[in-house]
Amino acid sequence: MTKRSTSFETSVRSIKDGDTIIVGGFGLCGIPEKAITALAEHGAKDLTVVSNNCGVDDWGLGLLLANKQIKKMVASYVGENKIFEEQYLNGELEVELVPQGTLAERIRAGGAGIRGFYTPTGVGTPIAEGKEHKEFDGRTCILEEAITGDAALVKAWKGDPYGNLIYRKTARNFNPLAAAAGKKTIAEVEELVEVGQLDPDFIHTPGLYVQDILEGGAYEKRIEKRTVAQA
Amino acid sequence: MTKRSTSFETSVRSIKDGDTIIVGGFGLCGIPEKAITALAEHGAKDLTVVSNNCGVDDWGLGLLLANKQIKKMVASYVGENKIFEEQYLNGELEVELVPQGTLAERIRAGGAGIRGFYTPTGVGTPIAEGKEHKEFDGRTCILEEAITGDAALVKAWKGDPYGNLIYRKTARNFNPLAAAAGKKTIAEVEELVEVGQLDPDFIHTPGLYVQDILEGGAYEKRIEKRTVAQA
Amino acid sequence: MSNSREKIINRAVQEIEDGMIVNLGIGMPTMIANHIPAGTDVFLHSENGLLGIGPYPDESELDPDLINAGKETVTVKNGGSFFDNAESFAMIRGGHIDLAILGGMEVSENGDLANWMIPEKMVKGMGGAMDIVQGARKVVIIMNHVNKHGASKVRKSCDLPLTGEQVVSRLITDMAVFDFTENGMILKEVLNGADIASVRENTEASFTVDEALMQKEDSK
Amino acid sequence: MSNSREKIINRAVQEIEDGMIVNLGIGMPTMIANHIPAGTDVFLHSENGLLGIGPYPDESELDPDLINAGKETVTVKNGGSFFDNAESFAMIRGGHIDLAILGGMEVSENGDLANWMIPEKMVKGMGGAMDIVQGARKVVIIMNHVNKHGASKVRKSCDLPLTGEQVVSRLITDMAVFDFTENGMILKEVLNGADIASVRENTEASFTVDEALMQKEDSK
Repeated sequence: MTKRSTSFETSVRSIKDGDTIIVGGFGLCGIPEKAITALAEHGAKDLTVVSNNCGVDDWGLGLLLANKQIKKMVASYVGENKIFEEQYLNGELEVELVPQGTLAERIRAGGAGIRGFYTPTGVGTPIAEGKEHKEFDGRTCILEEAITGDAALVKAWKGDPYGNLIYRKTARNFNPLAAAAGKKTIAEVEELVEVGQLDPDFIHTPGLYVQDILEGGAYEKRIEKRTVAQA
Repeated sequence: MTKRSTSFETSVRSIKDGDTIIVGGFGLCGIPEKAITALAEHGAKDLTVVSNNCGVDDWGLGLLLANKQIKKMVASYVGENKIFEEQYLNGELEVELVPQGTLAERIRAGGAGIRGFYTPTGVGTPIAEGKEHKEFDGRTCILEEAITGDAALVKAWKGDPYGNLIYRKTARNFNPLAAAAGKKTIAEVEELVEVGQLDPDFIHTPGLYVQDILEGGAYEKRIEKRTVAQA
Repeated sequence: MSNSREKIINRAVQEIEDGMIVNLGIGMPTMIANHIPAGTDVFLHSENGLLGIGPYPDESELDPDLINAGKETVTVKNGGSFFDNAESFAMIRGGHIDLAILGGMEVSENGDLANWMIPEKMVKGMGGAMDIVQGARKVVIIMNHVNKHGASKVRKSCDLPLTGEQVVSRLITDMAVFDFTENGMILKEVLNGADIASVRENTEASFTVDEALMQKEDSK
Repeated sequence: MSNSREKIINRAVQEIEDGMIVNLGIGMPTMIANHIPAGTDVFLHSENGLLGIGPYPDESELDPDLINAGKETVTVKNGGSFFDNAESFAMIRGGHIDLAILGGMEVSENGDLANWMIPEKMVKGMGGAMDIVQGARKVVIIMNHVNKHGASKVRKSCDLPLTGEQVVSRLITDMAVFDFTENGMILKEVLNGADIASVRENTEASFTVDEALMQKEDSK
């Protein structure tokens, strides 16, 4: 029952024009850099991409933007990218801005089979327009709906052939949520270990959420804001 | 900022008559046995207890039943307990049966500030009566509301003075959910370790959910159904 | 093991395919685990927070912290994992379980299931059954065809309170195998000792007979 | 650091008490971390999945997998923990963060906050701000009292699209400290260089003056 895929090219081939894909990462931290690069080469178009951010001009999801593969972006913050601004102002790119916690919860709901949930986040703001409102103990909430993806691209630190994954530090971020919400989840790892080497008490993503797993080799792991202590 | 409490007696003293308490454990596995025993001695009455099960006659939550401290039980399965049946049939005990997944999700929602959610679980059954129904992509769902507790009692394997917790095997069950949903969460652990000894990548319950932490000493850990392989 | 139980379990185990994630209900369904052929690589899911149930432990492995949903002590398979109950039901509700095999009290011709309460008796609770029937990709119910008074448990509609509406994919009894489809309830197989006529006699529900099965019986 | 920024940060840091869980917004609020007195035992929460932000790393500690919500490389404090974004916002929305200190563009007299978009400009997104203002137990906003044209940012009502309605607990500007209560907006403190009259002059919002502050100024 191994889920090892032979190549990133093979794994992303099933992604079709018009698909919705959920992509892990926060800024450039913990992004599935190999699968994104393979998807840029694959060239599937009119994608709806769900991810907290949209990369930078020449890295991460920015590569898909540069290729004009993205029709719609669902994100909480997209401020790091000139191509994004250009395509948005041109009307080439549709954008749905979602509060970060609501975005995380909508993806989590998608993976968990929860169809919708009530949250106070966004009440009284443009985000609440057109959404159902309901009071709970005097607190007004809005109804937000689940997000699922035709595919999910995630990056973990270690994984095993059954698809069990562990993440490292803040590179975890949206990755476990995306993993559970994709119909086909492609997981890339820095190190693919033997079955039994991950402690069953400390697996972040149990293998049943993962359809393809690949070892990504050397990772670039770009840093967006390199801040060091003044000596 | 240590959360070490001096004794179970001190910790449970803040629980008042009429409080709602959420209690971790599945059957007798992973139950907070020391805190339950202390609460039985403390004697707070008219409690609403939220827990997957209600212990057995002489152990776990059964001790609170025997003491007639429980007014209402919210659980998914209560079949292991004669006192329970007696009090229920007498009309002394109110029972709200909740599907196990809905119970877990309602407690999780309570801890996460999600006020309500739509699930297909229970549609067309007595559980759905009186609840709001709504269709999502042709699938009928019902609205379920969050559960929070005045207090939560949880049991972990190891913890540190900041309240960080890790659980062992299936003794995890409802414990992390309960921990997040209690206004005052009392965590008992088999071993209290120094700050810094738990790997920050593998903490199941981050310390901010915990108000009191105590080392429980020797644990009885009763087994309900001792099944061994035939040699 | 009674003859009918043996028949049901032997047939039910054939539902389990290599690579599947499977949830087995408490009682008779749990017994299926022992009949899975050695080479089949499946993960058994236990709703109390375990993916990869292993065999029962020997005395030295016995661990009070490691139980299945029936509260029996078990072991964990290599490559398994532990998680909390919300995550466990996220797996179930989110459609990540390929197959659930559960016991039944009544099944109706439109695939309704009743398996959690009998109104006159003390109600113990539904546990995870209502979540599982809504969430698993395929729900197979196993039960005796008739009750101890000889009355059919395969009904036009359920008398008992439901666990779920139109949730059963397949029903396996000690007499027959039925599928529930857009075209209604279909008799797919008769088990050793039964024939289409005897199934009809013992079934209150209306069903059609699969063509292949009809031909097979005609050619006898 | 500019004089007004220094004033704001020095005042804002006094909000942080021993034992608190604190979320600091991107930009000026992040700078508060460096001013927390050494003995204060607080946990700084970063919404990208970290409880217990430590100081910036030295060259040898630099780790691309360890950043804060502003995407700056950081370290983790002893006793800290990592988690996913859903858990991180469960902490926020669930009321487990004692204090959030965020920047503001406009604050209204009833405690509305606008801090995420200017309609004519390219909208970058709200990030986690809308969740934080609804979830944190206490929301403190820090901003300059007036904009670069000298117009008051403390308004009768916000012109800019809101981040949240009636979510601000306290506002700290370079001139004053206001609280938002059931009895409306109250001027609690004037900062060095300002007095009640100058605050009135620069504030569009209606507010009352705290009695203790009134007496203090009268006695000058």
